[in-house]
Amino acid sequence: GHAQAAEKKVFALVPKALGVPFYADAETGCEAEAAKIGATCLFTGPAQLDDAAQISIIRDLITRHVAGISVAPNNPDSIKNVIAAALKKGIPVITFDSDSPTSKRIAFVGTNNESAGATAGEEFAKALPNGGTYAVLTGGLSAQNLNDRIAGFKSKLGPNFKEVTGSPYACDDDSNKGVQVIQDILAKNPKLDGIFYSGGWPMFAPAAYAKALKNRAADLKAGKFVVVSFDTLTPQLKLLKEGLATVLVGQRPYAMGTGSIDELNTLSNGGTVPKITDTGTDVVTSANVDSFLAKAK
Amino acid sequence: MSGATEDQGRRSFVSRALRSRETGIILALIIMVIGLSVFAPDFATPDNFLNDSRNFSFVGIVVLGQAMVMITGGIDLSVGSVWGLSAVSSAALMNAGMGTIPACVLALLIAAAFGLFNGLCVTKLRMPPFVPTLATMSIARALALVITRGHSIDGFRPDDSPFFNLGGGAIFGLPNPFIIFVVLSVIASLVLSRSVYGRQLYAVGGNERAARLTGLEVDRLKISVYVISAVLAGVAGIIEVSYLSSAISNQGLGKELSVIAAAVIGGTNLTGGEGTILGVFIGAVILEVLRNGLVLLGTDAYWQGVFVGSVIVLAVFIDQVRKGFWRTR
Amino acid sequence: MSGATEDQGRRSFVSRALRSRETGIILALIIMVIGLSVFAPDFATPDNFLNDSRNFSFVGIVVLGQAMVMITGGIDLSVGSVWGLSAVSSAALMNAGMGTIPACVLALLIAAAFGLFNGLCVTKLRMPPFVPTLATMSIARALALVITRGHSIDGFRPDDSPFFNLGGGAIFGLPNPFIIFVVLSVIASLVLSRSVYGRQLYAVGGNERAARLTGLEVDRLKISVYVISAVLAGVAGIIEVSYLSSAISNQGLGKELSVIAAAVIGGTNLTGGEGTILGVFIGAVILEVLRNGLVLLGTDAYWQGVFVGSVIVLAVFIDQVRKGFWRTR
Amino acid sequence: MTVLLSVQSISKGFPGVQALRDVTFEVETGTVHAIMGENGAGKSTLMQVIAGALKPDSGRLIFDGEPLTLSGTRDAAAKGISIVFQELMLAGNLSVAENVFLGVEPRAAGVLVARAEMRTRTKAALARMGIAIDPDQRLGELTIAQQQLIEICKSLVHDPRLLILDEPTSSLSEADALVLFRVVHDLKANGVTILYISHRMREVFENCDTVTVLRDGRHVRTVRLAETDQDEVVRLMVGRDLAGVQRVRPTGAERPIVLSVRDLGDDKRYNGISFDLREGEIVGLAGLIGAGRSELALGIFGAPPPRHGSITLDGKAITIGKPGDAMRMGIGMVPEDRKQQGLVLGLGVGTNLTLSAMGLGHISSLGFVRPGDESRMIRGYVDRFRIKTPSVEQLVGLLSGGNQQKVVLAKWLATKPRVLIVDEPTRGVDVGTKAEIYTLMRELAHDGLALLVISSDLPEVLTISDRILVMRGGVLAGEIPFDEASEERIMALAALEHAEPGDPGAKPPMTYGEAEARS
Ligand SMILES: Nc1ncnc2c1ncn2[C@@H]1O[C@H](COP(=O)(O)OP(=O)(O)OP(=O)(O)O)[C@@H](O)[C@H]1O
Ligand SMILES: Nc1ncnc2c1ncn2[C@@H]1O[C@H](COP(=O)(O)OP(=O)(O)OP(=O)(O)O)[C@@H](O)[C@H]1O
Ligand SMILES: [Mg+2]
Ligand SMILES: [Mg+2]
Repeated sequence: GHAQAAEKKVFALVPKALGVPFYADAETGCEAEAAKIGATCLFTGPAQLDDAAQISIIRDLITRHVAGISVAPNNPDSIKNVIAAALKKGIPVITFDSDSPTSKRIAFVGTNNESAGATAGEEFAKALPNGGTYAVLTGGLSAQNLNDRIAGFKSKLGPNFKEVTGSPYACDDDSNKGVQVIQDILAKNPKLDGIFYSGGWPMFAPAAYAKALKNRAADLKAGKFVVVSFDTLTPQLKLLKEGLATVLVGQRPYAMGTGSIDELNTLSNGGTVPKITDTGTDVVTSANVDSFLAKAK
Repeated sequence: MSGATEDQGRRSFVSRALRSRETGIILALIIMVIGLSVFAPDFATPDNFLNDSRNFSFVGIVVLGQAMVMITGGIDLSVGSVWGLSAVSSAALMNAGMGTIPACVLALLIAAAFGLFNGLCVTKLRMPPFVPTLATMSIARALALVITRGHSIDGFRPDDSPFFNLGGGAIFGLPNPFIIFVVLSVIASLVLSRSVYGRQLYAVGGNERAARLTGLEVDRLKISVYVISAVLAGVAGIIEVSYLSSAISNQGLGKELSVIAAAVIGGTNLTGGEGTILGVFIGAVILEVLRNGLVLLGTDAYWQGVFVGSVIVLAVFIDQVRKGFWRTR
Repeated sequence: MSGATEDQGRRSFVSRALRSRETGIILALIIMVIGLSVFAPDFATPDNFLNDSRNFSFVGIVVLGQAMVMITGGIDLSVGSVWGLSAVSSAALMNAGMGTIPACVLALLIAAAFGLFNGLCVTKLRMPPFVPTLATMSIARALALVITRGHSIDGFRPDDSPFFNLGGGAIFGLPNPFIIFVVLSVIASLVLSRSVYGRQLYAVGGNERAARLTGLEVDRLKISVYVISAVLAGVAGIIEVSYLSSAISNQGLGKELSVIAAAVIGGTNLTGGEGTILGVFIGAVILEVLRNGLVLLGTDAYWQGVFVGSVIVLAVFIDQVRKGFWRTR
Repeated sequence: MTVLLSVQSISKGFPGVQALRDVTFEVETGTVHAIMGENGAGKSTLMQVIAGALKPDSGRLIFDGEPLTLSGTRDAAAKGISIVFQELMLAGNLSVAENVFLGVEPRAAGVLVARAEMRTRTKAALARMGIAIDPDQRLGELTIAQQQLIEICKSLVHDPRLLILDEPTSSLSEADALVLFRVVHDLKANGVTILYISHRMREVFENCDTVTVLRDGRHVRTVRLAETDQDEVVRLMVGRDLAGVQRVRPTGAERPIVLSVRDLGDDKRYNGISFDLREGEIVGLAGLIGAGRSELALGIFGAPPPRHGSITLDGKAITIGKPGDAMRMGIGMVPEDRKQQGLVLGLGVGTNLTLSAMGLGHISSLGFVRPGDESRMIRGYVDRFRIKTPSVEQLVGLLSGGNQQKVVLAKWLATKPRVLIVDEPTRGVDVGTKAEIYTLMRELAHDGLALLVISSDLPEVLTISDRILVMRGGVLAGEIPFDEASEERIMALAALEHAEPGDPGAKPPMTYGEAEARS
């Protein structure tokens, strides 16, 4: 309420959906930073990837007169109206993780998914200089951020790369199903040259993942088979170290959380912030994996 | 449901109200509203109520059809997916250059086709309603994906197109979706309580065999409710597209559960023959007020599912208590 | 279901097999397997079969409990969420330093508590099973979120812990989850077809009032199936954690629909009194073979939902045809 | 004679209804003790109290000299009291043997069902009753009559000392009832005491020793049947003298034929059926259970339509594909099972009453009900049929059987039919209401309605019919004109060569005379 707002500012961080580890990291960053500046981080979002539900929540936050909102829009277009509505009420709105460039949002904090995807694509093309066949594993076929990553990824692949039929394969953000799909992909395409995961799901199940790749593990270690995955969570780092992935490309959700709070705080105090803040991308290979593992501990 | 009898058994208003099916949940709603007004100062503001009224309208419109299906003893799991499919197909058609009205009509016809399929499976092939509607739930969602191939569809109409008024506009300050919901509710309520068709639906749900032997066209009645349910899901999808000014394949995802929850909270019986529009209307409102209230109260987002679940059980419990279930054992 | 009669009406094996409930879907499965072996050369390989056998085991274990619930005329929507909750809580408990066995037992007890709640609501409060299980579906998922706060839990056991054998290991080359599934299926099948308890479940589903007045402990029987269903969902969750060596709050998300689909494909009747373990076993296998087959055939990912939906309708249709539904109208 | 059961001041109330008030009487050992009373008099409630299915509000039971407190039906069965409820209490999805032993399954290894033992014991029990049914057969595949016998068999498994039979014959034809009485007398000879409820006066006088009459939940009198007569029992039940319904000779004037049926058949249950129905005529259709009468009636009504034959209405050939067609052409049908087929129990009296008329547009315009016309129609029929209900909104399921039957009749008359087929019009209906229904049907015929009345109750067919058709094994066995009608004639036609080989539960062949001689 109003009274609270006078004492302690409430900044809202609205993810695309609850229960996604990526946003959980952003929440951690948000809370740490909020504690530092004496504000409150209100982390709330739709239970499922649902743009209408996300809009409803933002409207509720406007009603609550929060001091600022940072949102990862499920849909860059449908979010426009509610962003405008918030600004009209004097509530600063910025976007994080995924942007809505045509909206009136004041700033964006994060790595653009498409450009992060492009980074992954570059790494993939680098690892397979002669091109080859590849498959894409994704979470949900309709998730905009994942589709952006895939689009960015493909934009860096030359004409000598060929996507197998049936790709992209969806695993519904389910690790178990992700492993199953990898088994199926490899059974169908034993000569496959590489796989791109638009998120780290199969690697969150390290033991099962290792088993699924057992026929190609040697090729993988020899560089004849390439795996590029999004995210840089600890189990993934360990797998990379064991040679079960070639490159990991990670965004920095924690930095997105801290950055969101900082910018909202500045804005609510009448300051200005840069239009776009790049939180950067981590590219992990066997060369630098140890330093990341050390940080993760 | 039954006609008034002037001459006998004229009960006092109070006792009639207490006897009514909806008392329990209206009471639950009132308690919620009072509680929220006290603990969340922003709750009882005109702006917030207007927001709420728009938000519950989407699920509300769909719940009207679901209630009719449930009254005949069925269930329609496909509403969420049909909602998504008609959202996506209307946008895609407009995107392809079709006029607003033809595009929407075509999208609704597609929805109706799904309803027809469900109805035919339930009647002619005598499948339990769970089966075909579970299948069309999967099929319609997949088709929405096929149409969009995962991308969102936008920019299909100029920004000032009157189409966007349907979901985004307001009349006399009331959001259009809400007005549409209320109008549809009034019509549905009249149809269910006053029309021959509505009465026959209750009979089908109450005792299908007797209804058949009473000369009712049971199959046709059942097919009709699945079509109505699908079309209303389609209407919700199109209004949502207009509101969001963009369409994405996972619109309406999982909404079948909200819709069924609203119907159940509203006192609709899953075994058929019981349910009123007033009830499901309140059911839809309760779900939204709850969601809205939890955010306004600043409840931990992760805990919200616990409250939603508890309210579902509680609302039904209050209803059971009103019916005096414990006495008739 | 009926035992052999030695003295009279000894039917030939063929006619008996044709009469059996499962013929329709076994046929459907055989057609699928043959079709896939021809069109997807990688399908009929030992490796692929072993993979499949692990994959369908998770849903399969849960479907055993769901079948028992359905036989009594109920439905359990909460299995997917309970699956997730027990996955997450077992991992969290181990992470907190608890021993493997106490942690798993405690997680299963939590699952059982949810089943008990469902059962009590259905029996003592006489709610339609949809209501409490829809509520616990929401509550258990929320609690899983609360426990993890969205993060994944891993590193809770040293990599060489025997715990990981449960889901990841194999005996005689057969994956452990499959072995567990088969063993549980055999037990469930014996219980349902041979034990007093099992036969009484069928009686409850066939005519609850009769069962009650014949002195069966109907409430206790019903509560027990909800508990069993929840515990089996918990078992699936724990085995999955062992297999994945990590836990995340959305494990088992939406699995209730796969589980119900498998049960329905397997010929379990949603109105109670009918269903066999052999049937639901095949139902679970069909769903996985379908998923696996579509990938191996290189089907466009966007279209897969269409095939899954069609197969559900088709499998039930074949079953209806076998039962000769058109004759008894 | 010693007293087996003493009922002392039992009272039991339901919300809004006091079903039993201070009921006191005694049952002697080794007798067949009838309980009679109008619909809703409290007979079933009393029986359920005695069998432990309901707890009395006050009063007590003395069984065999000991005060009896029951925790449930299982407890009662253990103490020697078994009950066959008014409705069938069987699970159609289980086998015969499983139903018989439900709740008391013989066990192997403590938890498993000893199936072989169960099968042999079931077979023995069935054989003792003289019925040959495969214990492994699915119960749902049996006829109602066979299920009724299974129900009794189930109650005998406990070796009861007191067996309660609540209207066991209401869905049985006379011949099937005779099988049941044979069992009853066997049991009596073995020292079992039987409490027997029926609305069929003659049955009670032929088979019982004592009768207890209840009225409005009160005990009226317990009297030895040898010391009373039918009129007095009726008086005790109804509380006044009841004018018996007399046979009325048809006028003999040749009225025009309304419905004419030629060579109707469905290849299974009935074949080659031809008859005419004239305006203002009541034609009885008699036969044993399973003779195919109900199937024929449903066939004429289009549910499902017959495979062969033709139907002519008012001289015009018609095709009826579904009940809706029949309804629109002026044919109505009151089905035999009012709860399953006739009424929507969860809806109100008024709503049920107008349900079929509504479909014809009698009380609606543009698809919407005209509330004034509707309540006028409801009131009209409630008054004319003297339907006893607290309000027209009362759920029809809460009415007594007789009043429910009247609602179904009224529902069909509201469609203003030319032809009305009535299947078992008085099943489970008390004597007073029975008389009212007969009078009603007479009035309707007088007004020109053509009625086909199917009944398994011989006195009923005789009383009501202008002429009688008799079916046997799916074909018309003959027609009996008014003057030649007698029970013997009917049974002679109906029971000849009764058992067909195809009938799954064919009972030992037994003609009416044979069975009577045995009883
Ligand atoms: N479970 C119940 N709840 C409410 N009222 C009941 C219940 N069971 C019976 N009654 C009422 O109690 C009264 C006595 O019913 P009961 O079934 O004992 O009558 P009956 O003599 O057996 O009638 P019938 O000849 O029709 O079987 C009736 O008015 C009936 O409506
Ligand atoms: N769907 C069915 N499946 C199997 N048997 C059936 C079916 N319908 C009817 N029957 C049996 O067919 C026979 C003829 O039934 P029908 O009801 O026409 O006889 P009925 O003379 O009217 O007897 P009732 O006095 O019971 O009404 C009976 O044995 C009945 O149980
Ligand atoms: Mg009775
Ligand atoms: Mg009959």
